[in-house]
Amino acid sequence: MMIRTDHTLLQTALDAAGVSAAEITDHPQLGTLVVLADSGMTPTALAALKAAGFEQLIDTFGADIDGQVQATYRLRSLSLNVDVTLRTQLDYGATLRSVTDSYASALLAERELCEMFGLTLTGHPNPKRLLTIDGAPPFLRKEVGLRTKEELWQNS
Amino acid sequence: MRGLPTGIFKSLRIAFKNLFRPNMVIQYPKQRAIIPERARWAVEIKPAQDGSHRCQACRICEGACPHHCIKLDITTAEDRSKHIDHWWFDRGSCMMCGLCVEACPFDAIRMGHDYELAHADPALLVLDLLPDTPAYVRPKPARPVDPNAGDTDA
Amino acid sequence: MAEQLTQDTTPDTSLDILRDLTADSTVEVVSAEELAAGYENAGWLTPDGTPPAGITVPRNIRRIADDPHQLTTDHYLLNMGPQHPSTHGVLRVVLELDGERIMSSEAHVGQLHRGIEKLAETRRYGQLGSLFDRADYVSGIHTELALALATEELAEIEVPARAQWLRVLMGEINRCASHYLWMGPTGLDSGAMGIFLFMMYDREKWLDILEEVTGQRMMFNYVRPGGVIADITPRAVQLIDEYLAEADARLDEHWDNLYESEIFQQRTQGIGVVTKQDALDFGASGFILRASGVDWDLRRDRPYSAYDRFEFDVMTRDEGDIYARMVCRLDEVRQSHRIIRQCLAGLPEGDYMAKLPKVLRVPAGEACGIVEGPRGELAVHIYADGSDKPLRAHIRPPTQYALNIADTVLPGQLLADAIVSLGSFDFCFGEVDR
Amino acid sequence: MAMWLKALLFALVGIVVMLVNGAFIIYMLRKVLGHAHLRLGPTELGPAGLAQLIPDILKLLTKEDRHPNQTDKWLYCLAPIIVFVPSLTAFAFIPYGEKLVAANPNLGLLMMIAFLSVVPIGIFAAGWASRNKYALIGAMRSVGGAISYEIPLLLAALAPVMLSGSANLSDIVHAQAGGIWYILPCLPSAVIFFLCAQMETNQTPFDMAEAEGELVAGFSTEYSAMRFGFMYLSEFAGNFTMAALIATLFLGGWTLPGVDPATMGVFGPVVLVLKTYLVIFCFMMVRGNFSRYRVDQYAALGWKKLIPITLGWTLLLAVILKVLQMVGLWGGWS
Repeated sequence: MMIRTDHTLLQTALDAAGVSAAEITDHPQLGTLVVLADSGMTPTALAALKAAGFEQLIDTFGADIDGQVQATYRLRSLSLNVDVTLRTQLDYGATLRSVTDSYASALLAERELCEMFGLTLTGHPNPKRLLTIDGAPPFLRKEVGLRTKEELWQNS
Repeated sequence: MRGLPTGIFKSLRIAFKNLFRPNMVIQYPKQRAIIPERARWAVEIKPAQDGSHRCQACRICEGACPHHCIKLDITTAEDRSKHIDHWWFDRGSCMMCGLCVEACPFDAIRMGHDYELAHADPALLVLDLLPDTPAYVRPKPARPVDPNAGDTDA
Repeated sequence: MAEQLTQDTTPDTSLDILRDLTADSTVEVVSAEELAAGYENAGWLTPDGTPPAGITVPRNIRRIADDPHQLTTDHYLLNMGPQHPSTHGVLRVVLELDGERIMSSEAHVGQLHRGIEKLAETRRYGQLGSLFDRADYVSGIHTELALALATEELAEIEVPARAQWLRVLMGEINRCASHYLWMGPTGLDSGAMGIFLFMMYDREKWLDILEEVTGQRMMFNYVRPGGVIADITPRAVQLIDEYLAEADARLDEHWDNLYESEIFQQRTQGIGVVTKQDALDFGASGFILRASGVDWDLRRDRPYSAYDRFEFDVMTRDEGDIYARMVCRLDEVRQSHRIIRQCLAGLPEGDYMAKLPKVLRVPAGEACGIVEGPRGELAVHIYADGSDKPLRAHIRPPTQYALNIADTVLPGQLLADAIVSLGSFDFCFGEVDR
Repeated sequence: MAMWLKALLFALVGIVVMLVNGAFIIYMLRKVLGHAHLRLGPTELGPAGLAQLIPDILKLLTKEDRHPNQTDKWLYCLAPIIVFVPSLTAFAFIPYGEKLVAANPNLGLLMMIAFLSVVPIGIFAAGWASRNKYALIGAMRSVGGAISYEIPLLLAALAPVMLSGSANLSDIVHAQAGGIWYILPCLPSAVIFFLCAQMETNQTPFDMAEAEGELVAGFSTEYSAMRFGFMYLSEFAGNFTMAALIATLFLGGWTLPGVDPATMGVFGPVVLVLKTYLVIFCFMMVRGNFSRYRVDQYAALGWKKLIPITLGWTLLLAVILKVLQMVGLWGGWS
């Protein structure tokens, strides 16, 4: 059960940083959820949230939902003991702007995200593949299939 | 290294003490560790009272296995009774999660306690657990015995 | 001790000789240009697939500059791992060395990538546990628990009290086993052979108990959505009682054996320091955060399962070095013993599993289960679409975030320290690569 | 001609005894470490696993003699010999009894340490020729260690020389047979000599050149089969020689207190070997339990602590001896 965050705090921080089109809602399971319409604004929004007291970027990951890549950032303020989840949508093959300037914890996670969903990465100090070799498909996209049971038994 | 290095002498004292303590190893091929009742190793057929098997070829275990390491070759006769040709079990890809045993409604299989499963030849890892089933399985089996009341997984 | 160490870390004669000899010899010395050439075919995620302009490789957050007072020599690359005996799994670190001093380091992971998150999309909720055990293979109970918490939150399952307590009990036992698998090998990294075996004895005791209750020693598949799969047995209670009677005395002996040894203290105090700010920035969690002086424990601050019913202390240290992490985790084992004792004393009666349908269908939505694993915050994030399989399941690997810090901490140390420093973050490559 | 034959026979017997001895020390190491770690060590072959040596040696002999590309071929083949021969030769200077000493020069102590000092050169050659960065780092550490630790080693050995008035090992033993063992009057020297001997033979708190956790196998990373076997044996032969030297210098050698050296006869060698194995046992207990020094701490310990301490102690001992001689409590050298 996520702990909800004060919306006005977030709204003020995001407005001050000039991040428009950010929708702040309460998700029943995830707690407070900020959805950014423009994925290019992610670094700005995260920098603003860091200034607002969210010290840690806990988690960075993506998901392939309805033909789009959904990048999710989970932030935490240890002093206030609250979480906030920030989310943005990207098209396949789009460019993800790195947030490592404000949160160094995204260093490896962003590389994995881009590699696994076939995105390109800008603004990262070391934008290389992390887990797989060159030429491997972006595995976590829905179109990449796995071996079926029959294929498995055929091989063995 | 201010003063005397007393810490390393404590460490040495323990080492000398250990020379006179009983050892803590199990000499594997001669002594065996105690295998608990619940230990899960390779899948095996659980024999019924009379030594026969209880498999009704329902294929639930096949569906329950995450790694697809169980495969049943079943022939259905004209009277809709089933005959198990092979009960393939791929020991090499089995991860001993026990889901097939939990799923089995007839209490026909169990997780064995034989843990020396290594083979030099990978072909030997695929076993036929029911190689010579004598007769057709009746089309309508008796009421299933649920082995596990808390069983929830498919 | 502290000023002693800073004084001692000045390069000594043998290092200077090494520098002289590598300057003009047949030994392979790689220049910056050659380095760049060798790295060209790495998979860049940049728009045109080439290295970004202005990047000299290996490019890292922290790089040590050459000391102008020393003889200027070429640096050379040392490829440590994945077959190196002390990188704890399949970590490969490319070190740029000047003599024995590390100028920069770059960690390469992925050798254990098995696509667990992709495989999870083809598994039913009941089958996920046995897969997620393989992610962090040292603390399977915790990953299963995080998964179960997320699933239960989505499916709105009420978990019986006894199951909650059993989860805590098994989780703490697994935490002890996991801590021992780290403290012993850290001693071994620094060269002490005995402590590794003694700590393995303790780990074996805990693993025996886990095997008795769950059926396996490491891949438990024990915690399921709705409860746990089996009740605790009388023999397990007896085994726990027998071991707990000697457990604290054994911890004292480990303390005398390793922690009090002056050589070990010299090797670990003031080495591999993670400052409080670094720990927060790099997303460290768990014992790294606590050893750097941040008082944060998810068991206390975000109580899950039945942790709000237990009394335990959150152990913190301020130094942030390897020794602080070692002490912090030894103290955590003591606290785990406390929790296990409370668990056995107050285990409530009742069911250990909620009544659930045979095939669990989870309503559409997403949820996140967060637990305090032995290595830090372990979270499982699930996207459900109403079917019996998740649309996407993500594991938050604590040590992948700790690996961010490693590249920052290693530069400036000597090669020997690098081994202990790397080991002190307790990487588990099963979960870093997944 | 007969003399040549005798010398040859002597050398042959010495080499065989030394090889078997080295193999036995390996067995002993595994047993002692095993029991110190609450496990058993080898148990299967022969009584208490004693015959485990035979398959071990057979394994080393029958493994492929791998020769990595791009190594310096001559040096690569030569290095194990350079490592092995001096550690065997140094064995010749140990007195085992009244007459049982292969070579008895006046400066026996110096000769012995000089031969042992050749070993790091062989180790360095091995690391250099291997063309492996780990091996090279190990080799460099070994040389750095030799520089740091041979000075305190020799300085510590000066104390018995001062007390006995001779650098001849037999004389030192005889001087102790008449009085007390030198470990009592010069305990600091004995301790420092023990530490330096551990370094000299690459034992764990100081096993810089090998440092398994850091450098894989250090200088011997690229060696296989019997070439590796030679390096390995040489380590334990050196171990034995060093321990025998400690027994000779500080523990009375082949004599026993209160027993006339002339009546020792055949028991001399037995007594020495027992004392030597006691020292080796201490080496092993230290080896099994301690963390390894870091390379700079290790050099700092040698230069900043051991050398000043031994210098000061040697000076102090000299002054004390002179004063005692003047007062008449010490008779001086006979």
